[in-house]
Amino acid sequence: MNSLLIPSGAVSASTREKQGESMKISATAPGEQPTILTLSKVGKSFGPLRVLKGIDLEVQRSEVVCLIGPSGSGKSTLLRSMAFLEEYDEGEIRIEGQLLGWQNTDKGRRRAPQSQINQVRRNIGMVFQQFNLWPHMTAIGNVCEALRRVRRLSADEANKRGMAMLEKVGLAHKANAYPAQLSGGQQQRVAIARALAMEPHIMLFDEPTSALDPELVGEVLQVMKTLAKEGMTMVVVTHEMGFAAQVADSVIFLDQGEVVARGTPQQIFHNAEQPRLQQFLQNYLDRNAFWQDSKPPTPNL
Amino acid sequence: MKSYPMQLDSCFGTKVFSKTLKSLSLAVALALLPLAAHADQLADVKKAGELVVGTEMQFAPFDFLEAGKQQGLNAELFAELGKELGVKIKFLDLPWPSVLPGLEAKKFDVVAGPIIVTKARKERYHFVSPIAEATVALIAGAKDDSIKKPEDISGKTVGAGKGSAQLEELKTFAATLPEKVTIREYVDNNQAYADLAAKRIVAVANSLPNISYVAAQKANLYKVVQPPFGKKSYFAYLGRKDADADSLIAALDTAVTKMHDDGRLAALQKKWLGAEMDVPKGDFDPTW
Amino acid sequence: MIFDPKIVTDHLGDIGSGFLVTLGTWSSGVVLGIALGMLIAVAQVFGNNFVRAPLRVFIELIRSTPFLVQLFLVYYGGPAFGLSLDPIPAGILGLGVYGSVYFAEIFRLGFESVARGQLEAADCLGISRLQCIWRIQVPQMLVIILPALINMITVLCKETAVLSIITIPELTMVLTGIGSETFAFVETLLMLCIGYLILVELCSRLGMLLESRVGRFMSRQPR
Amino acid sequence: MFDWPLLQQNAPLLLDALWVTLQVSIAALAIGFVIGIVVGSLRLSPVPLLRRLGGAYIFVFRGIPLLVQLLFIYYFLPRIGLPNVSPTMAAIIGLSLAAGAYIAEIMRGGFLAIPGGQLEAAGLLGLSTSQMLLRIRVPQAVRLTLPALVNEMILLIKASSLVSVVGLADLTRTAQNLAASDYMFIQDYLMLAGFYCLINVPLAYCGSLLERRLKEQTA
Repeated sequence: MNSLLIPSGAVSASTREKQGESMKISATAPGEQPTILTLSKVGKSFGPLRVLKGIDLEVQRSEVVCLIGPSGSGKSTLLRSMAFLEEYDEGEIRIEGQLLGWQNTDKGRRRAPQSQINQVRRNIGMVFQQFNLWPHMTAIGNVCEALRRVRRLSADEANKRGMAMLEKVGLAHKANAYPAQLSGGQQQRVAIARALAMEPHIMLFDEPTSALDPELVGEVLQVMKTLAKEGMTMVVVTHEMGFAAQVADSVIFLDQGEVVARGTPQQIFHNAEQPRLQQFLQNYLDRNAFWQDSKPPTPNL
Repeated sequence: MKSYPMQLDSCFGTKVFSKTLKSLSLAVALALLPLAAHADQLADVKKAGELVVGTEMQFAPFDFLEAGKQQGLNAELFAELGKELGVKIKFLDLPWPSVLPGLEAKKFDVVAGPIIVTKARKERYHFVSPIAEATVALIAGAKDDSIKKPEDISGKTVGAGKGSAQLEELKTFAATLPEKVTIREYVDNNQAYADLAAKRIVAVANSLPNISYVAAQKANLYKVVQPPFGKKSYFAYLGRKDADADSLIAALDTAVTKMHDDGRLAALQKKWLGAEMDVPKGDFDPTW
Repeated sequence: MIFDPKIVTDHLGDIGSGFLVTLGTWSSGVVLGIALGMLIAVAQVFGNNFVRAPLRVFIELIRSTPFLVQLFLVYYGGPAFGLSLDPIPAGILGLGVYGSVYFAEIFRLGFESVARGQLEAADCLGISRLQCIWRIQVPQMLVIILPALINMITVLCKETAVLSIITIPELTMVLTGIGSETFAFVETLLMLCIGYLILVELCSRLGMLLESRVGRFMSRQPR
Repeated sequence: MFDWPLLQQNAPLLLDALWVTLQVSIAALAIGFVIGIVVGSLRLSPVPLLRRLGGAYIFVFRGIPLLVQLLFIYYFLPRIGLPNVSPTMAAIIGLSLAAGAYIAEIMRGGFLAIPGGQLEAAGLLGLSTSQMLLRIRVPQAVRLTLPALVNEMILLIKASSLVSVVGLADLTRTAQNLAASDYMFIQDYLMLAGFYCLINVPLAYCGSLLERRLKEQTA
C-alpha cells in the first residue's frame, strides 16, 4: 500500500514529466496531430437517467489522464464510450480525427458499419476491471488470439510478439498457464499485454485494480507506470489517488455526469476549490487514514 | 441453468451397474416361480358378474370406434355371449403388441381380437371355437393397375402388422416369388393403410374380412386383390391355457356353438363381414 | 416359464442388427440435432426480431407435442405435402428436428453464460462476431453445457424406441417382434432394458471422459 | 382436405381424453415430486450407501425407456406377486417413478444452489435434519427450480402419450382410435398435436416467465 495517500508535494507529476520529457517529444512524430482524442459535448442516457451531460475533453499524445469521481459519476461510462462499448447518444468522439461509432448521413446520424468501427478502434487498447481474459486459453493464447485472427500474423510471428509482450509485463514464465492458475494481478498484467500486443495509440484503463486484493495492486500499477514513462497515451479511471497524483498529467473529477474540475494533480489534490471535489477527497482520506495521530508512512516510489 | 443442472451421474460406476443387473435377475427369478393359487375362472367371472375382454379398437370390422362408441362384430357377439353366461362384458382397449402379454399377466379374462388360430398359438393359448374366416389376402391402391393378382408384388414393397400371423403368412408367400419382396412391419394395420395411400408400399397383407371392410369404406383409395394368397385359416377368441381357465373357455365354447346353431353367428357375420362364413364348429387342426 | 437363453442366442443376428439400427439412427439424429440446434441458437442470440419470432413459435410447437405425434405427421402426413421420405431418413430427420429445439435452448443458455466482458474485450481487439462465437464462446460454453447436452443425448436415445411406428427395425421393434413371435415376453423385455442401459451408460461414460478433457482449463492446478 | 363436421364430432371426444391425460400427468408430477425430493437428498447424503442407492434409482429409471418401464409394471410385477393394479394406477405409477428420477436431479441442483452457510446457521440454531429439509431446503430449492419443474410437467404430459400400452385411453390413443375408424389420419393427428399445444404452450410460457423472474431476483 505504498501509493495510497496524497503526498504533500513529494513525488509530483512534474518530476515525472521532466523524466519523461525527452521520450514524449520523440514519441510525437513530425506531422502528427498532437491531439489524439477529442470529445465534444458527449452525452449518454440510460432511459430517463442522463449519465453523461455534455463532456468536453482533449487528450494529447503521450498524455496520461486520470478520471476520478464517486461511484455513479459516469466515469466508467465515459471511458467505455471512448471504445464505443457504450453508444453515446450526443456529441462526438474523435480518435486521431476519425469519428468513432457513428456516421453522419442526410437523415441524421446512424451507427457506422462494424468494419468502420473496428477501423477506428484499432488505435485503442482497453483494460477492464474484471480482466476479461478468455479462461479457455493460456496466457500466451489470450495475447496471440487477436494477432492471429485480426492481424493475420503467422503462428510464429504472433507467438514471438506475444512473448515479447508477456516479457514486458514480467510474465513470460507464465505463458502456458490458464487464467484460473494465475493471481488476479497476473491476470490483469496478461490483459494489459493482450491490449498492448495490438500496438494501440491510446490505452484505456477501466478501474484496473479495483477487483484486486490490496497486495496485488502494486504490480499492476508498476506496469502502468512503466507504460506511462515510455510515452503511452493513457486514460485511466481509478480510485488509486496515489497513482493519479504521481503519474497523471491531468486529473479530471467527474460528478453526476459532469466535469466538475480538471487540472494538474497539484491543482486537483492540493488546491481543490470546488466543494464537491473537496468533499470527495475528504471522504477518501477518512476512509484511508489509518495513521490518524502519527505521521503518514512515506511512499517509496 | 446453473441453479438446476441436469448433472451427469458420476456415481453410476460399474459397481452400481452390476448391482442393478443382480437385482434385475432376482426379479426374473421371482417371475419364474409358478403361481400357486388354483381357482376356477368361470366361477370367478360369475362371482364378479363381469367378463373382462382385452382387445384392440383399431381392428375394423371387429372392433372400432364410431363417434367414440365401440362398434363392430366383437361388441355384438360378446353381448350375446354375456347373455349366455349371465355376466356383463367389459372391454379393455390396448395396442396389439400389449394384448397377449396382458392376457398372460391376468389383466383380463379373454382376448377378443380375434386372432388367427395357428399351431404355435394353439400350444400356448386356449382358443374358443372360430367365429370367422381369416384367410390372408392383399389390399392395394384402387387405381394401381400393376397389382392385379397376389404374385404381382414380386420385387416390390409390401406391409403387414408387426407380430401378426398375417405377417408370417406374407413372408412365406413372398419367399415363393421370383424377386425379393421388401416387407415393412407396422405397429398397427391402419398405419400400413396410410402408407399404402401415400404409395410408399404397393399392398398390405391382412385377413380378408378386415381388408374387405376397409376397401368398402374407402373404395376410392383401396381395392382387394383376389384371390387370397394364404391358406384357409380362421379367426377365434382365446384365453389362457391353464387349469383354472378351462371352465371359462368351455363355457364360451358352448355359447359360440349355440350361436352357431341358432343362426345368430351367421347373422352377425352377414351384418359385419358382408357374408355368412363357413367356419369349423368346435376344435379343429389349423393348417399352419 | 423359464428364462430361456435360447431366445437370445437364436435371434442374435436380429438383435444385433436392431442394436446397430438404434445406434445409427440415434447418432445421426444427434449430429443433425446439434447442428440444427446450434444454428437456431446463433440465430436466436444474434438475430433480429424477424428471425427470432418465427423461431420461437417453431420451438414452442416442437416442444409442446410428443415425438410420436411429430414423427407420425412427418412420415404419414409428409406425402400430402410432397415430402415422401423413406423410413430411415424420415426417422433421422424427425429425431434431429425434435432434438434441435432442446439443443438450441441448451446452447442459448450456454451463450448467455459466457461473461459479457469477455466479448467486449474481443470486440475492442477487433475480433469479428463469427470468430468470437467459434473461438471464444463455443469452447467455453461446451464445458458448462456438457452435462445438459449428454442428458439430452440420452433422452434422444430412448426416443428412438418410438421409431418403430414408422417401421424402422430398431431394437424395440426387433425385440417386441421376437416377443410376439415366440411369446417370450419376459426375455425380450429384459433384453430391452439391458440394451438401452448399455447405450445410455456408454453415452454417460463418453460424456465424463469429454468433461474431464474440455474442462481442463477450469482447474487451478498447473498441468 | 379438412372435414369440418368430423372435426366437430371428434373434438369433444379428444377433450375428454385430454382430461385423462391431465389427470395421470398431474398425479404423476405430485408423486414424482415426493420421490424426487427423497432421491435427490439421498444423492447428497453423507452416507455413501445412501448416495449409491439414489444413484442406482436414477440410473435405472432414467436409463430404461418409459415404454419398457410401463410394460414391466403392468405385465410383470403381478407375476411376482405384487398387486394387479388397474390401467390408471399402472400409468400413474410408471410415470411417477420415471418423473421421480428426473425431478431428483432437478432437486439436487436446487439443493446445491442453496448456500451452505444457511444450513450451518440452521444447524447451530438446533434444527433437526428433517426440519432443515422441509423448512429450509425444500422451499428454497422449489423456488429455484420452479421453471425446471414446469418444464418437467410438459415432458410428463408428452411422455403420457405412451400410457396406452397399459390399457388407458389417453389423448394419443383416442386420436389413434378415431383415425383408425375415420381414416382421416392427418386431420386427426394434427388435432392431437393441437390439443397437446393447448396445454403445453401456456405451460411453456409460464415456465419462461418464471425463469425470467427468477433471473431478475437472483441477478
